[in-house]
Amino acid sequence: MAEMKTAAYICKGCELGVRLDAAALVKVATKDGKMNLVREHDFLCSADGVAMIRNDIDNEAVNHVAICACSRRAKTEAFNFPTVAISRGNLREGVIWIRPDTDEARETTQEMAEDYVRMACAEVKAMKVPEGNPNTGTSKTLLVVGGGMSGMTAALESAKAGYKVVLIEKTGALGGMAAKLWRRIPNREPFKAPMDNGVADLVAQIDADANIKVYLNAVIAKTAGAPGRFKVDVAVESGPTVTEDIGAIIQATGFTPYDMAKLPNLGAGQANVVDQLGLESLARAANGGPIKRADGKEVKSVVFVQCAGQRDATKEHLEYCSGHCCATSVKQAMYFKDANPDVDTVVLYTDLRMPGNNEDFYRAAQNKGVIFSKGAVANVSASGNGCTVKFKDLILNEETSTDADLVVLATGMVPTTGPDLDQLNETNRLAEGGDATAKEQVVQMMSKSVLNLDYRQGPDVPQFKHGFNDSHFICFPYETRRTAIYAAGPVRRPMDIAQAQEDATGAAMKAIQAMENAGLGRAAHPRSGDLSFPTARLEGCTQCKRCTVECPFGAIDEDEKRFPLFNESRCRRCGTCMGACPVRVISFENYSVNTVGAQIKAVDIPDEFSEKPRVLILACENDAYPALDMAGMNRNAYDPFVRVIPVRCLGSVNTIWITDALNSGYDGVMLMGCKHGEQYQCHFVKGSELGRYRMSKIYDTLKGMNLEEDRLMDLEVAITDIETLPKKINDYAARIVEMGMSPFKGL
Amino acid sequence: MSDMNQQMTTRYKNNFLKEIEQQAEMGDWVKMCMQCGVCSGSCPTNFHPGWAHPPQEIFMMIRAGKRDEVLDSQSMWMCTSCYNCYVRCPRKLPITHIMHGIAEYAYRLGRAPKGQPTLHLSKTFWNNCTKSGRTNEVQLTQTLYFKDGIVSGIKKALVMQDVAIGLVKAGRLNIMEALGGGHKCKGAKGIHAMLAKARELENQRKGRAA
Amino acid sequence: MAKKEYAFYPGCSSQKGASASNYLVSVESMCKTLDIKMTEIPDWNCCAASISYAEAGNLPRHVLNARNFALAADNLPGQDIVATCAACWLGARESKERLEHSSVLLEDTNTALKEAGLNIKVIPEIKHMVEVLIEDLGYSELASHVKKPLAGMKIAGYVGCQTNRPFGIHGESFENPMYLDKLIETVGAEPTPYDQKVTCCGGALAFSEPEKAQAQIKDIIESAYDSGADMVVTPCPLCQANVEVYQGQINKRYGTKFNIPVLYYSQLMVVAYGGSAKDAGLNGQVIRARKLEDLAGK
Amino acid sequence: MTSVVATNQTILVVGGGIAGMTAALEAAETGKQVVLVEKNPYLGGRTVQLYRYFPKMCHPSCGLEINLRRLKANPRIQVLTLAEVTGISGDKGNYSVTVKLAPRFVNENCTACGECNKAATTEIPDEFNYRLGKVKAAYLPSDMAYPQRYVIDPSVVASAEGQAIKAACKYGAVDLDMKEEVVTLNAGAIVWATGWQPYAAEKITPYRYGEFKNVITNVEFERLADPHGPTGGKILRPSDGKEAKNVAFIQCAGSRDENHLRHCSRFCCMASLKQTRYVQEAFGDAGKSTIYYIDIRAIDRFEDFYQEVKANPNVSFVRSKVARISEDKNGDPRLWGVNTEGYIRYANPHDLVVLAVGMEPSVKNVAIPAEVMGDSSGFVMADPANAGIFGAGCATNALDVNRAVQSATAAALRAVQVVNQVARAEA
Repeated sequence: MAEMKTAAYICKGCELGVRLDAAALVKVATKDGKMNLVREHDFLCSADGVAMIRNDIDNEAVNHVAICACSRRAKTEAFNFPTVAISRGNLREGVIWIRPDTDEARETTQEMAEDYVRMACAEVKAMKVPEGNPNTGTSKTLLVVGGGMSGMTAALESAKAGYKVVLIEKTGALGGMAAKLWRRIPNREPFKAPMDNGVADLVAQIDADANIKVYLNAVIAKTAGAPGRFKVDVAVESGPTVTEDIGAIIQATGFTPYDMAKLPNLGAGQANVVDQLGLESLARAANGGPIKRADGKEVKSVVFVQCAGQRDATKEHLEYCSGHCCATSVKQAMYFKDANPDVDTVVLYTDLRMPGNNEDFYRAAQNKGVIFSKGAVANVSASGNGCTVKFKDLILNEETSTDADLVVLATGMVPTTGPDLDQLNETNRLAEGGDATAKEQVVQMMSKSVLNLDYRQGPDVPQFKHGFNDSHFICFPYETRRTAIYAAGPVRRPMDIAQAQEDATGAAMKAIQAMENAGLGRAAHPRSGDLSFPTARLEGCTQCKRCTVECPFGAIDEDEKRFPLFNESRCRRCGTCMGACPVRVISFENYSVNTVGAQIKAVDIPDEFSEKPRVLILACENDAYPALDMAGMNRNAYDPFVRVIPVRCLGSVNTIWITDALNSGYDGVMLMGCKHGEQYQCHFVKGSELGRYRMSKIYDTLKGMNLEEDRLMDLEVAITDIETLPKKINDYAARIVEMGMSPFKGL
Repeated sequence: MSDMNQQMTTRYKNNFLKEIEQQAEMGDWVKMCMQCGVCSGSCPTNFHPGWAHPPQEIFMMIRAGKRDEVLDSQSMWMCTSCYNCYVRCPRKLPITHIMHGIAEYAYRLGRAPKGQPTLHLSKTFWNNCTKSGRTNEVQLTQTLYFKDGIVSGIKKALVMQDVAIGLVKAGRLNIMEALGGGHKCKGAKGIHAMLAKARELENQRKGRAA
Repeated sequence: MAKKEYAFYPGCSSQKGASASNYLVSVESMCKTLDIKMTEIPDWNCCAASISYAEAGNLPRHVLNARNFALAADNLPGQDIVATCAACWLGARESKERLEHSSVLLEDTNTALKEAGLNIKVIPEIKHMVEVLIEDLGYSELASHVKKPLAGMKIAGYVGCQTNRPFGIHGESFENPMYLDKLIETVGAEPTPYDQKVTCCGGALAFSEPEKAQAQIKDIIESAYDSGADMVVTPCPLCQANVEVYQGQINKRYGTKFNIPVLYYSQLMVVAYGGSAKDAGLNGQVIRARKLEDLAGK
Repeated sequence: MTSVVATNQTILVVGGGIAGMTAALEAAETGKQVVLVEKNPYLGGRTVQLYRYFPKMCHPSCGLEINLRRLKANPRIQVLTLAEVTGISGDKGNYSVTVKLAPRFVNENCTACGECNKAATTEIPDEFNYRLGKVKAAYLPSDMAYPQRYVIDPSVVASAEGQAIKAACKYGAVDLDMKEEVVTLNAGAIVWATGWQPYAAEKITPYRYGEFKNVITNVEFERLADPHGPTGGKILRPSDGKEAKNVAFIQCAGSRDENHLRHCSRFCCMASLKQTRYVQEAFGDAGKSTIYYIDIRAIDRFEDFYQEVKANPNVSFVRSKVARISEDKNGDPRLWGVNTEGYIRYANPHDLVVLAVGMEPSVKNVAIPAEVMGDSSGFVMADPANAGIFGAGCATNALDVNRAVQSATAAALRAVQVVNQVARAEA
């Protein structure tokens, strides 16, 4: 490895040269920063400035570069030197733009800038250029779990892109729920009539595709490894278990209809009440002719009860809406009308949900004579040779009823996601404590596992709400918490076939991408392309397991000796493990306890009589840091005594940084991270939550140091807090003044 | 028509809806209503004493099979033909015409409320204008006032006296019309013949007895 | 030769001595100024208006209008039919639209027309007088004849329903049509902003449901007063009559003191074009339009 | 001259909103070369003009920050802003595309220091804020704008002001001689992600948008609520700047309406539910919202959000399509209609009316090849023959952000399939 040669560049453009004493900054970089080479430039991001840096790299063997100019978020195209370690001293957005241009402010502004130069120099010296995860996998085969519409689509779309696919299906045939449908909701114009379910066509395409290997009557016995190098044991009924080398996984295990037996009010158990799937089987039996009930009587009148056991505010049944059922009932009402226009069909709904072009489908059903009535159904009872549906007609504002030969309940979707990991882990804990019932429950729960992941953190993908595998990211809907494992179709979120096929295609894209990046040793979203990866100095490890427990992505297992075993390609590079480690043995090449710690130490701490306190801000780089930047762009001034260090995630904040800072005479520490909890905004899902939990423990330490609790301030920050954040910083600075200077200064 | 009055309807079944579709002018649009209520909110008379059932509710009542309530209702007769509902309906239902169609059908069945003033006006107007081919405004007004008998007619005429005097003064009420003078079509006979034929054809198309 | 020629369909209310005879008078003098030749459709008949729906049913109403189409096409070939009455225009246009969209209806109509010795092949275009003014002549042409601008007069343009919905004047919105305001400006008066511009006057229900209709008329007049208008102008005989003649009754019912003149656009134009009060039919007002009379007398 | 490196294995993405950015990033992060073409001077499209997202109430700029970081870190994407596709010829696997580039009058030397803005005097309507406010003729469209480069409005280029602006820039970034350019580039596959327009509210005449100042649209309301919007995040009504504490939301303004848009625009129910939270946030219990609706379409787990809003006593629901709006003398819009649940007439005054206008697919003036099939509403349809042009996001359907991203990810794979085939054929 080449010897470290450092260089610092001080930019004088954008008024930096006017507002700051550049010569003094050069001196700081040379003397305090101990940089081998220090240069200033009038316009560093210009072609000329960039050429100067490029020349130093190419001809002067400079390989560690501290650019002291604008924010790391600005001018990224210009300052793009991928082969060297780079730090950015934020003198523009972080200093001159948040300080007034006055004589009184000049001194503190200059001090601020000098500290940022010191910090940039310190950081870059602690950094290495990441070389990429060497532990890459080479498999480019996609595993699709579930042979329904979503699974078949994912398989075919991946194969079309040139990838090999292993498709496993629990039952003896492909097709899933869609195969049980007589017809499906139309997905293209004119949206007027039900269309062929499309299963036979997809099955034929799969049969004809040499890239797709299908296992029927098969389940996953075990999934070990990591993206690019999964080993998946496929257990085939009455056959040997086969192990497949897999690059990425799509879980498309679909749904089961909500059990209508739980709806006695709505006629569960009555012969003439069916759920939507039940009606599909009657329609298939009718084969386009008049639909007959189980007892053979031709149905002359039918009532559809929407939201049966769904949208249930009492939480006794499903709380959510399954999205497809309005259109499904419309479709099913058309089965009747198309076979015999004289059949009376009534759809009782409270909100008819036919988004997009489905509105045309709704109109088409009305045109065929389907009656839609906004009604809240009270109950369905057997009467005569059929049923009586009692309901409140919300338009006519009266309690009423109607009779029908058959009642169809729109019951909604229950995802087949496998056991809930939080519940499983809790039960596991009880079982390990010797609880016999818990032991049985664990066995029971494990039997429902879909993926049987051989992961320290449990056998399946964590669930979000209502048991679905959704991500809760609006901008990034596919991001599960298990790298290279994506959910598609109704297991991810309630949806109809058209959406499930679109979803499956998108999931296939993500899975292919994950395999490609795993092969190159690169991170997946949100730090896609990042070549850094965590390593642990195991000789210092105390086997406390905090890293393995806390990793939001289940990347870390334990080896036979109970040391943490990093599966780099499962890792998303958030640094939560690094933050969690009490003995600080985990680090990334370009982000470590040291890169941050060195910056903390580099700040010049004036003595207690200077009336110049110092506040350390550790700011999440995704939201808080951009908010501070934009505060600068808007010239929203804030206190000159703060020093800001961006962190990958609050989860990566190691408590040592805080205690070191306070010990070395900082007067306060502010943490700025994203919202956590159910509506979390943390891009590492649990990162900010774990970070905060960790910080909550530090108050005891403060007490031990005889420091006020307020010396540490934890702020929830959103990227839009451009006006409020400077105010909060100033308030905190005022609070520090109130408390007085830290007693640790100069110790 | 009497057989139609014997029709039984069942709640939330299609039979009354189908009857309206076949018999009422533009009745085949009733099923297309999505119950947004824009017609009800657009009706000008709705905000003054108001109707019992605005259009969208009438449509729901038809779909719910409330045959008696619909046919006996005063509501359709409140339409001023202002076409507000018609132009605002998001489903492009010709609501003005549907309301007229339902009212007309109720009348044909003999179900329209007794003494319904708008129905009376409609009859009077049609008979007046088809008699000679052109409206005789004075006779029309007189007929209207005296529909409930002479005493009531005189009372109404007294109330309206100032209106009438104003018009006479302004030369806009032709006293000659009262005496059977005024404007007439030369081809009144032909008009009568063609209207009789039209009525016959319409009854045929709707399967009604002449 | 006249600049434009049309088949004129005056309608029952615009005949001599009828309730809108003043409209007819003013239209005639207006057309003279504008060099528009209007030839009455020989032996035209009533349009049946909207209100006949219950007694007439469907086909008879269309047949009645179809008779006028046939008479116009036979006697005044190639000429568009022009109605001055909103109800006549709407009734005729509705029939034209229905007949052109339903071959069954057209066939039945011709079967019936045969009884009167008539038959329709082509249905002429049907225009309201306002359309002739705006679309065939244009505002600038209309303005070019103004001799006495109605300076200082504030006028509420009351568009009402049937020239506005469901067909309306091309390019105008149903909710806030501007053509009357533009005509008012064209003759040099000031249109007042006026939020009951398209409220229904009650139409024929002024006879059968006078309380409901008068409540609406009250809103219309109140709003015209609120806007500062000296007078109201309308394109429709029924609107004109309803809004004008019931003011006394409304005053009794509601204790108001309404006394606002209600005119036709054509009356404004005749005065602006230098016509006399008589030419403009101003003697036909139940509530005299003094300001206009004064100007016409100058 | 702008130079673009592209081959028949390049994926062209048209439209740089959330769908276009997603398609571009997903393809590029799979190793493909991408050219991303955007009409605006910045990326992000309509999502960045939103204040918050439903149902999390998080901020679109947060996701944009991540996407921009992905973009900055990815050398495989070339971004062309102020660019519009004007023609496509050729076939799947080998398209030739012409792109018209409007001049920005600012080159890559720009450091976003803002000196040009200080020199400018003319004010132009602020498009980013839906013209609710004004910006100087030398402007950065938003704080999150990428490329982070100022734009000079053509109206001042030839003036003395233009010269002053040029003189103010110390870095030679202002180039007043910049001309419109047309570049031709090669592409193997094309993703069409041109997004949507808010339906033109003035066409819904009973609601008098454009005539009554206190009738605004849902997209405009986003800007009012945003601290970086024209009112600094205060919900003030346009007529008199009064706090709008009593806000009406009219659903299906233009959607589900055969006089306007036939389709349901899907997102507007959730958007209004979300916006009731802005009112609550701004005024607490003094803030009242009323939603006038036909059906609340809070599909799948969005139902949770609906139930939450429904439980808020400061939010009322009236099942009614509002018939018309009038204006009281004090400027209050008054809503007229009938609550269809039980036939209850209302004539309710509000401080402000928000029209939940729907989505109209962006109008394309481009002679795109027949392979791009549009349905009768103008949405790009899935192509069964699998040619090389694919729709993504709201160009294909009325979608919320989440579903637009899902759609764009799928479109990226379809494009990848094509260029992979090209690569295999050429290998």
